[in-house]
Order: sequence, then C-alpha cells, then structure tokens
Amino acid sequence: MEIKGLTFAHNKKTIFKDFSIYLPEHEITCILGNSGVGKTTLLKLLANIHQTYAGRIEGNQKQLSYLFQEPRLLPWKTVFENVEYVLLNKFSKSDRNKRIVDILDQVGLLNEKDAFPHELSGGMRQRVAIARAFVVNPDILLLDEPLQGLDIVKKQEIQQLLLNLWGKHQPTVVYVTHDIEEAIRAGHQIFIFNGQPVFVQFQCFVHTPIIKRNELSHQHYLQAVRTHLMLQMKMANENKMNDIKNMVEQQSKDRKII
Amino acid sequence: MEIKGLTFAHNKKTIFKDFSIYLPEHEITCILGNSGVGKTTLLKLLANIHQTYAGRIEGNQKQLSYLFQEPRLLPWKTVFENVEYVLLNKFSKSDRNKRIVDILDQVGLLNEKDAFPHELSGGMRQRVAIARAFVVNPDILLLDEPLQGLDIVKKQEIQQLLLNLWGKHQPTVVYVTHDIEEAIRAGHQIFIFNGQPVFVQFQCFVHTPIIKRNELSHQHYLQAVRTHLMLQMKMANENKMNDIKNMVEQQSKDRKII
Amino acid sequence: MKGSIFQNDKWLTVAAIVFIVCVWWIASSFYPPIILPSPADTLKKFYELLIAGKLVNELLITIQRVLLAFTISFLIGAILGSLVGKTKNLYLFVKPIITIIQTVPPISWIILAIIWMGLGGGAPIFVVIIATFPIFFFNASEGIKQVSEDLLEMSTIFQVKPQRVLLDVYVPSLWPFISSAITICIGISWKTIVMAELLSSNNGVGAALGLARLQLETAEVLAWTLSIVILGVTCEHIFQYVSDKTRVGKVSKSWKLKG
Amino acid sequence: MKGSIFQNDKWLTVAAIVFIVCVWWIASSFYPPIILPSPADTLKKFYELLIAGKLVNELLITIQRVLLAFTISFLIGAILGSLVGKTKNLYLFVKPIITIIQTVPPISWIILAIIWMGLGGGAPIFVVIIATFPIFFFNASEGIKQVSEDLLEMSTIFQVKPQRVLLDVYVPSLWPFISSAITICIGISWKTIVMAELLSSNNGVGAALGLARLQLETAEVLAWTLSIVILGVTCEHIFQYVSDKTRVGKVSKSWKLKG
Amino acid sequence: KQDGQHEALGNEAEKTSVKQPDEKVNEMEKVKNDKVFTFLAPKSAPVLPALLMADGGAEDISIEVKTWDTIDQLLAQIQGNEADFTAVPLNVAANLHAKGLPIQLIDVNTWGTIFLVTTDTNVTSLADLEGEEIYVSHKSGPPDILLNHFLAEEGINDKVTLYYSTPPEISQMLIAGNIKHAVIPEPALSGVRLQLKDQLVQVVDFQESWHEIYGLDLPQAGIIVNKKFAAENQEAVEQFLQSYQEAIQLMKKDPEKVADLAESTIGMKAPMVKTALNHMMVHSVIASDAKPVIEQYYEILLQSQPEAIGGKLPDEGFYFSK
Ligand SMILES: Nc1ncnc2c1ncn2[C@@H]1O[C@H](COP(=O)(O)OP(=O)(O)OP(=O)(O)O)[C@@H](O)[C@H]1O
Ligand SMILES: Nc1ncnc2c1ncn2[C@@H]1O[C@H](COP(=O)(O)OP(=O)(O)OP(=O)(O)O)[C@@H](O)[C@H]1O
Ligand SMILES: [Mg+2]
Ligand SMILES: [Mg+2]
Repeated sequence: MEIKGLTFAHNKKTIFKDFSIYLPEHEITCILGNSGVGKTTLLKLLANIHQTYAGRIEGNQKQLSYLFQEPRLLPWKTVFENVEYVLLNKFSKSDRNKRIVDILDQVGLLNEKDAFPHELSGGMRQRVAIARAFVVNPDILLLDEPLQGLDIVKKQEIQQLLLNLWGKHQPTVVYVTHDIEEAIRAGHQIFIFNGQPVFVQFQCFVHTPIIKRNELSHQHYLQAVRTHLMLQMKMANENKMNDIKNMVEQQSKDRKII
Repeated sequence: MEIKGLTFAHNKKTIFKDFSIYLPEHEITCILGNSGVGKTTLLKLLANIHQTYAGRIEGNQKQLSYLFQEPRLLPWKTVFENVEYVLLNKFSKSDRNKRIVDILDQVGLLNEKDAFPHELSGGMRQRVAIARAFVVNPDILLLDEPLQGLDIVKKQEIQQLLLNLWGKHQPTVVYVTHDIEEAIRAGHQIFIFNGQPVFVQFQCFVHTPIIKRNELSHQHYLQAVRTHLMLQMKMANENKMNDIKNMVEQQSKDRKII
Repeated sequence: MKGSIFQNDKWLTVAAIVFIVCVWWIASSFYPPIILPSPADTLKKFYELLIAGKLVNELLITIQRVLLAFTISFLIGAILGSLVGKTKNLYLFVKPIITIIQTVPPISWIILAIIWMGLGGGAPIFVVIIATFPIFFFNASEGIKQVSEDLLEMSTIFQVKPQRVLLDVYVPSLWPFISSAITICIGISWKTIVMAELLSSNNGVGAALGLARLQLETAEVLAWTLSIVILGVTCEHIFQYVSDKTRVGKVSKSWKLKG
Repeated sequence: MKGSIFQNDKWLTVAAIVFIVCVWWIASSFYPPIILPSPADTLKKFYELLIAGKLVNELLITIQRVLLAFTISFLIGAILGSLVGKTKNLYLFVKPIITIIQTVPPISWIILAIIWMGLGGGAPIFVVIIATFPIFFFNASEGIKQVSEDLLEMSTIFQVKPQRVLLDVYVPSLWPFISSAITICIGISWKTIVMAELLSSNNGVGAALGLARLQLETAEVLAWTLSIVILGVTCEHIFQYVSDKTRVGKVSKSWKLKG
Repeated sequence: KQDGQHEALGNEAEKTSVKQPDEKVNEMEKVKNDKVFTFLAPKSAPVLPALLMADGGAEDISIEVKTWDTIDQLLAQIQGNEADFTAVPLNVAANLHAKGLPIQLIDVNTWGTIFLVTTDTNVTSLADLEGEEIYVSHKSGPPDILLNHFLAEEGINDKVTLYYSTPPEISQMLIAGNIKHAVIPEPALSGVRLQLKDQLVQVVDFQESWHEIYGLDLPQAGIIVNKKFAAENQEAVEQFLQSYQEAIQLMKKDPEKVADLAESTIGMKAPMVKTALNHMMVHSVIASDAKPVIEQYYEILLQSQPEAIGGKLPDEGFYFSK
C-alpha cells in the first residue's frame, strides 16, 4: 500500500500535508507516535472512512479488517452475534459457527459467548473486537492499539495469535501501538510519527525474522532497536520540532537507515 | 479502607464471595489480575455504584474520585467544560478556572480546551478523564488503568503527575493496571487477583519509598519484585486454579510476605 | 391467549384500569347521568349494543380502517423520516411541508377527503393517516440522527450487507423512537378515527357515537367510547407483547431498563 | 428579526411553501371554488379578514389558549414522563392510564370540559392538553431510558449536584426525544385547538372557521386554516431558531448532523 | 291519474312488510322513467316521509334514501351529483344558490322547528328573560338570527346575554340543570322534552311569534334539485312532489310506523321522532307558491346576517314552478 502526497485536515486542523509513506504488502508495519499525532487518522484514511483528502491512497481496495481504538460492539448483540455480524453472507452457517467458536476460544471468551457487551469487562470487550477483526481473513488488517486493556500474559498470547494469523495468510498489517516492545516483537518495519502536520520522524526495518525474535542470539540487535526507539520517542515528546525536522532531513539525505 | 466478608454477584456470576481486603489509607494500592477477574467490579463496589452486595465496605464515605476504564466524557461539552463539570459549586469561578487550566496544562491539553470529545484522539480523551479525576483533590482516588492509550513518555509524565498529587495530599489510591512496571513505580502494596470468586493470589509490599524508585541502589530489589510479579501473572493465566489456591493458603499460613 | 398477553404487566394494568374506573365512578356521582353516566350504566349500554350485534358490526368497520391507516402511516412516516432525516437539506425542505400537512385541521381536509374518497371510509382513513404519519416521520428523522456513526463505519469497513446494517444497526438504534411513536400513534389513531367518522362517514364507531350524541344518549356515547378505549389499550398491550418477544425490544429492555 | 429567524433554512422553507402552493393551485383548478378555492381567493379573503380586524382578534384569543395549553402539557408530560420512565412498575401502571386518556375522543371529553370550564375557552385548552401531553409523556419516558448509566454513575461519584446532572446529563440526552415531541406537538396543538374551539367555544379561530363552514364560505374556511398554518410553521421556525441558539441544540447538531 | 294513486296509496297502507326488490321492479313498470332516484336528507323532519316512500309508500316513483350529517357531506355529495333530491335548510339552499351551484328549490316542507324553552317556571314570555342568560345553538344561523329578531321586537335585545354551543351540549346542560333557558331546533329539542317532560316550559314557538308579526308561516327546510335535472325531468319532479305530499299524509296518519322505520333504517330514536312530529309542521308547498313566505324569511336573515344566505336574495330562477 502506498500513500502519495496526502493532504487531510480535521476541520481546520491540518493533520497531513503532502504526506507520503510506503506500507509494504504482506508485511507488518508498526506505527508509534505521540498521543494525538494522527495515527488513528491515518488508519481511517487507509480504511476510506475519511474521504475528503487530497492525494492518492493506493492498494486499499481489498478485503479490509479494522480493529478500532474503541471496541465498537453492537450493544444489542451477544459476543457470538457481534463476531457473526461481520461474517454474515460470507460462509455457510456451519462454517461460520466453527470459525467463530474457534476464534472466541483463542481469545478466551468461549464461556462468555452469549453475554452482551455491557456484561463484559473492558478487556473482554477488547477481545471481542479482536476476535471480530481476526475472524474475517482480511488482505489488509488495520490495528489500533490492539492489546490495550489486556493483562501482560494475554497481551503476549494475542500477539502470538496475530503473528500466527499473519503467518497463515500474510495480510498487510498496519499496527498502531504505544508499546515499543509490541512493535519490536511484531513489526517488519517501525515508524515513529511526529509533528503537525505529520512527518516521519524515524523509520526502521527490523531485520530479524519474526519467528526468531525470541531467540537469544538476536537480543543484542533488538536491544539496539529498542534503545533507538526509546530515544526517538523521548525526543518526540520534547517539543523541539524544528531540531527534529532538521535532523530527519539530514538523515534522509544521508540515506542512513538502521 | 477495609472490605470485610464481601459477597457480590453480577447476575448469577459470583464475583466476590466472603472476600476481605485491607487497603491502607494514604497509600497507593495497585491491583493486577487477569482480564475479567473483577478488578473494575471492586472499584465500583468501593465507589458504591453496585449496592446489592453483602458484607461491609468501610471508609469509602469521603470525597471520592474515580477514573473509569472508559473516559465517560459528556459528548456535548468541551474539554474544559467536562473538567469543570465535577468542580461546579465547589470553588469560586476564578479559582476553578485556574485549577482547570493548570491541570489541562499538565496533561498537555491546553490547546484543545475548547474541543469536543469527538474531536479528540483516544489518548487525548483518556487525558481529559485523567484531568477530571485529578482536579478534585479527593480523599480516595480510584484509578482503572489510568495510563491506557498513552505513549510511553506521556505514561511516565502522567504517572509522575499522579505521584506528585499523591505527595501533596496523600489520598488513598486504588490503582488497577495491567502493567507491572506501572505497579512497581507507584504501588506501596501490590495485589494480584485471581479466580472466580476472586481471591488474592499474591500480595506484596514494595519497601522502597516512591521517590527513591528511580535510584540505582534500589534497582536490584525492585527487579526481584518484578520477577515475582511476572511469575505470578504467568501462573495466574495457567488455569491451575486449585494448585494456586493451595499455594496461597500455604503461604498465608506461613505468613510469608515478600 | 389473552392471559399470555397480559402476563407480565397484568396486575399493573388491571390496577390502572381499576383506578380509572374508580375515578370515573366517583366523578359520575357528582353529575346527572346525562352528563356523566356511571360505569355501570355504560357497561349496561355496552352489553345491549353487543347483544344487538351493532357493536361488533361498527367495530369491525372501524378496526379495518384503523389497521389500514396505521400501516400506511407507519410505512410512509418511518421510511420517509429515516431517509430524509440523514440529509440535512432534504430534511429542511420536507419538514415544513409535513408541518403544514399536520397543522391543517381535519375539518379543512374533510370536504376534499370525502370528494376524493367518498362517504364509505376513505375519508376517515385519510384523516388518520394525516394525523399519525407526521409523528412517525418526526420521530424517525430525529432517531436516524442518533444512529452511531462509529457502528456504521464499522459496518462499512467489514462490508456488511446493507440489509444487515439496516436490521442490526439502524432498527435497534431507531427502536426507542419508533416504539414511542407507535405507542403514541395507537392512541391517536383510535381517537382520530372516531372524530373523522363522525365528520365524514355514515358508519363505523364514530358515526354511531355521533348519532348517540345527537340523541342525548350519553351512556351510549360512553359505551362507544369504551369500546374504542378497550381497543386502544388492547392494541397497546399487543404491541408491547410483540415488541417484548422480538429481539430488539427484549434487549433494549434488559440493556437499559436496569432500574 | 424575521430575516434572522429564517436565515439558514430560508430558501428551503420558501421552496417548500412554493411547492405546497403550486400543488394547491393546480388542485383548485379542478374544483369549483365552493369546494376548493384557489390560493388567490383564499388570500383575498385572508386580507379582508385582516382589514376587518377580525383575524387578529380571533387569532389572539387562540394563540393565548395554545400557549397556555402547550406549556402545561409540556411541563406535565415531560416531567411526568421523565419521572415515571425510570421506574418500571410505575411506568407500567401509568402507561395504560395515559393511553386511555389519549384514546378517548375529544367529542367525549367535551361536555365534561364545558361543564368544568365553561364556554369561555377552558374546554379547548383542556382538549389540547389531553391531545398533546401523552406525546411529551411517551417521548420523555422513552428518552429517559436512553440516558447513559455510565454518565450518571460518573456524576454521582463526583458528587455533582442534582440540578447540574439534570441540566448537563438528562436534558442533553433527552433532547432528541423532547425536540421531536415539541415539533410534533406544535403541529398538533394548532390543529386540535381549532377542532376544540369549533366544538365548544364561542370565539377563537376554530369558532370562526366553524361558522364560515356552516355558511359555506369555503374561501374563508381556508383563510382561517391558512392563518393557523402560518402560526404553526412560524412556531416551528421560532423553536428551531431558539433550539439552534441554545447550547444543547447546537452541539447535538454539530455532533450528529455530520451528513 | 290521481285516483289511481290514491288507490295505490290505499293498498300500500295495508301492507306491513317491506317490499322485496324484485317486487319493487314489477311495480315500477308504471313509471316511465324507471330510474331509482336518490333522496338525500339530514336526520330531521324531511327525511321521514321519504323513508315511507322508500319503504314502498310511493307507487309511481322509486327512491333510495341517504342521509347527511355535516355540511361537508352535503357539499361533497352535491358536488359529486350523488343525489337527485336533496333536503336542506332554506338558508343553506339560498347560500348554495348564491355560491353559483346550479340548484333549484322545489318545495318547502318543514315549518317552525325552533323553540325557546326554559326549565324556570317563572318564565312565561320573552319579556321575563330580561337580564337572563340564554344558550343558543347554531351561532349566526336561523335560531340565533330569529331569536335576536324577536328580542329586538320585544326591545330587550341588549338586556340578555347569549351563549352559543351545539344542540347536544346545550341539551345535556339543560337536562342536567346547569342552564335554564335555551333555543334549540327540533328534532334535537325532543330529546330534551322526553327527558324533562313537564319540567320543560316552551316559552316561544318561533313559528307562532313569526305568524303574529308577519301573518305568515315560518319556513325552515325544503328540497333542492339540480336545475338541469329539473328542466329535463319536469314530470318526475312533479311526481316526486306528489308522492312526497302523500307520504306526509301517510306519516301523519301513522307516526308510529314512521318512527319505527326511522329507528331501524337511519338510527333515529323512535320516541324522539314521535315527539318531534308533534312539534313540527310538515307539509309540502311547491316552491313557486311559497315564494312570498320564503322571501319574507330571507329578508330577515339578510338584514341581520347576510352571510347566512350568501349575501343576497335568490333570484327568480331559484324557485321551481310547474
Ligand atoms: N454488568 C454486568 N453484568 C454481568 N456481568 C458482568 C457485568 N459487569 C461485569 N461482569 C462480569 O464480571 C466479571 C468481572 O468484571 P470486571 O469488569 O470487574 O473485570 P476486570 O477485572 O475489570 O477486567 P478487565 O481487566 O478486562 O477490565 C467479568 O467476568 C464480567 O463478565
Ligand atoms: N473528528 C475530528 N474532528 C476534529 N479533530 C479531530 C477529529 N478526530 C481527530 N481529530 C484531531 O486530529 C488529531 C489526530 O487524531 P488521531 O486520532 O489520529 O490521533 P492518534 O495519533 O490516534 O492519537 P492517540 O494515540 O491518542 O489515539 C488530534 O489532534 C485530534 O484532536
Ligand atoms: Mg488513536
Ligand atoms: Mg476492568
């Protein structure tokens, strides 16, 4: 997927101005950035929700799936039905049921399948949203802080689920998160957004194959990435926008990519 | 604050059964636990939202403040007005304005003070909720995953804000989180909840004074606590409820507390 | 069957009716029967009309008309309201037209209605439609604005078929508005049909009531009124029952009516 | 001032009115003036009534009555609806009573109304209240169920004073329901007052219209109707204007009416 | 021809059962115009003879009776040309004519239906009502205009207070004792008579008072037809009038039967009809003959409430003549 010369404003607040980014197909791209920088806005643009932009967004015509920053469940439907909602007319009834039961089992909600959203805890609701996003086998998967509200162990389990899913069908994933660990564990490529309008303050490829990221031999390299990211995020928060911009320009001139 | 012999059920799902816990006044108590275990339910019980419980909840009659798991903003009010809403009738108008501007500045939302909630990003909305919870100078502060949706740097800043606030007025804080780091940085005492009905799987006091937790000399001790917590959280997710229960009983017999 | 309809609210409805009857009885003791006959007098007259077969005859005519009018009105009002409510400019254009239609008193419509539809029953049906469809329209168009954009976005992204979105997002969101409009319109329909029949028709409960009134048969007037009220309350209960049975009603109840 | 009221929707309202007038004009060409006078005839009659001062006289009487009735009805209906809507059992008890009150045709109320309130004007006021307050009641009681429990819990915990909760949580949440009820009731009030005055009063637009009708002055009937419609549409616009000016209306518009 | 009809009438009087349709068709062979005419009337005096005619009282003409309750129903049916003969109050007839509808009055058949009644035994004449409140039905209609006329004659028209409402409401309040004096027309008044019996005093019979002043009867209602229809079916109209007049005689002979018929066919209560028949003068006078009487009446209406008859006296073409 590619965005070229994108310009978009919320009311009079320009979020993107002549912004370009390349999101490689069949890879996981993680996006970090300050709160309110424009990450969700980018996902919505990719999902074609905001349609008043200028510029070109290519490659988003396929089967999309979106995990919103809020669960966005139908309050009048049970957990099962909420997941079923996005599958209707897509599979035979028995196939559908099997898939739903499967995914609910994987996110640990099989016992709650007949509960209504208001009877769930926050983390449970988030997991229903995850189940719904994962159940459709999308070509493009847009994730907005998918693991928020989950305990650490479940965070890991569900990230593993995501990676397995990616392993099977290799969808293009755009993964917005605030957690550097998450990004390092899942991203082929990591961006840090900054500024208003948005510019890419930092971009890096993580060269270790995803399945090997737990191996000890790669930890040194990953630690380096982590340190870099931490540093950049600190900078991003320091309000020295111009310094950063200059630096970024310098870097892009030098073609120096970690 | 103290809870004695609490029994509470959501519909037919018993969350607490003869549950007792002591939450020391003027201290920060952190609560960890699986998604859906009953953390939010406990906070709501402390806040007297659920009133159909059996047992005694003592010491919650004072000025309360609650940061909900969802932002719960009034959609028809601006950021400023949303914060003002909980202060009305409490201070003089100029005092009020000063306080609100102050807290909005501290959470980094002064520029957005006239925006409506639907014009904010997820993290910004969370920060409005934080500002609202902090602005009232409560005796008891109930926090449900206060830092969700914020980038790492902002997480630290706002946790610092919380600690400063605590430093000034020393309210009793009950702090629900999924992030062990957060708990270690802020808790005087940390609980891990498990089971249905809930029991305390693990309880520890963190002996390092809060202001010294960044000092190098304490890192070793804190690392030990961290490791313990990680281990316990892993166990909590392993569905070996009985083993754990036995262990906990054994521990409480031994009065062994880390 | 009746038992099951009244099951849940049975006692409260009975209590409400007993309450009304008591008030009526007490009030009737202050006035001569020609002004306000007692419930007993009215029931007696009611029974006489029933035995004579007149009651059932006229009621059947009126029921048919109300059902037809209500259905048309619901369809036009709810659908038009939902469609128009979303488009601001269209709404601003249609709204004054409907206000005008609604503000014109039936008495001004009646001649045209009779000419267009004859004395048979067309005119009352027309008047009932005119009286109720704006209610569906305004409630639907206000309701459609309250449908969560978030859920609609979600549905679009997941390529949920429009008919599912209609059924699973629009209908449940509109439900409180539609349900309130239905409750209101049930009452209004019965009341209006009587006025309309009285003004424009030779048969139906309204015409019978009008005649009774001219002949100073106050007990008969109230007997006809009673039959209309019974119909109204019964309809209300049937609606409530059906609505409770369907998913939307059930959930929106358990979901909101916690108190 | 008029300019400012019509500012936004000005052209669309004008378009709507032009549309209605065209339909009317075309229709009137098919019928003799005694059945359906043309807009021009009606306007002429309207002007005559205006010059004679009769129009203003009767209008003032009717306006007074409607204002009084509308206010009472709004207060009783909205407050009772909000209070009762939250308590399931109370609601189930009150609901059938209101359905009954609403279902009884005005014709059956009228004699009681006249006796209680005389031929002066009390009876029409009473009838308008009976006709409109159930609408406020049902919309308010349905609306009150939709008020977010989450926001109420939040308000309780932060010990926000009840009057602020009312103003800042209940009113905005109820607004779509109340606003829809007001729009509906504006139309209904004007229409009903005419019917009620015609049946029970010596003066007011309704009585004048009734007289014109008996004298087969169809143009005059329509001139009176026109005056009522103008009042109805004007009220609608004033309400819209005021509602847009107030905070709640403004925000609920910007917040929802994105399309 | 007349004899034949009397014979038929005699035969008819002996019949008790309602005729079967096919039977009717057989008898209609006599009528050269074998059309079924529609007779439209309010639920008042003029409809009663027609009921007898429809029930087989007329040999030479066959009619079907429809009723109108409101002025709108009347207008709509006139506009739709749905009735051949239509009974209307005289002021309405003049008004329709003035509004340009092509109608013609063929007869006047109802006279003197308005009364001032009271439940106050102290009141015996109009003069006793000085300073009292009178409830009047039909604001700006004949009851109102005539009452004002008589009050003016008496010289007390600004010494009484008038309230207006509809006959049912006034009747109810009168019976309930809420009010004392009222002006209502028949047959609505009979409802009150039946209920109050002797308590009700008839103070002014408008017919009598009118007669005292002008020496003429007080005409109230008549039958109108379409002008073109009248011109083309002169004979049928005359025949109708003839049969109608005969039906009136029949009605006077057997009020019981008319009352029962009225109850079974158009829902008017039998006792009320019987009582009303005692207080109304019903006899049919062809329009051209009644013209002076009618014009006297119109004159008064025109003076005080021109709109009631459309603002002008009807021209010559309004009155049907043989
Ligand atoms: N209103 C309700 N009705 C029925 N069951 C409920 C309700 N609210 C919560 N529950 C159930 O109670 C249990 C505890 O919920 P709670 O919200 O306390 O969990 P939690 O520990 O806060 O989880 P999380 O970390 O996911 O927020 C859950 O299993 C949930 O399904
Ligand atoms: N509907 C809207 N109207 C006006 N402004 C908006 C709207 N939505 C978002 N914004 C603004 O656009 C900016 C970017 O918002 P966005 O939601 O993309 O942030 P984000 O990067 O996702 O932040 P977070 O991490 O807090 O979710 C914010 O400053 C926000 O105030
Ligand atoms: Mg976001
Ligand atoms: Mg929770």
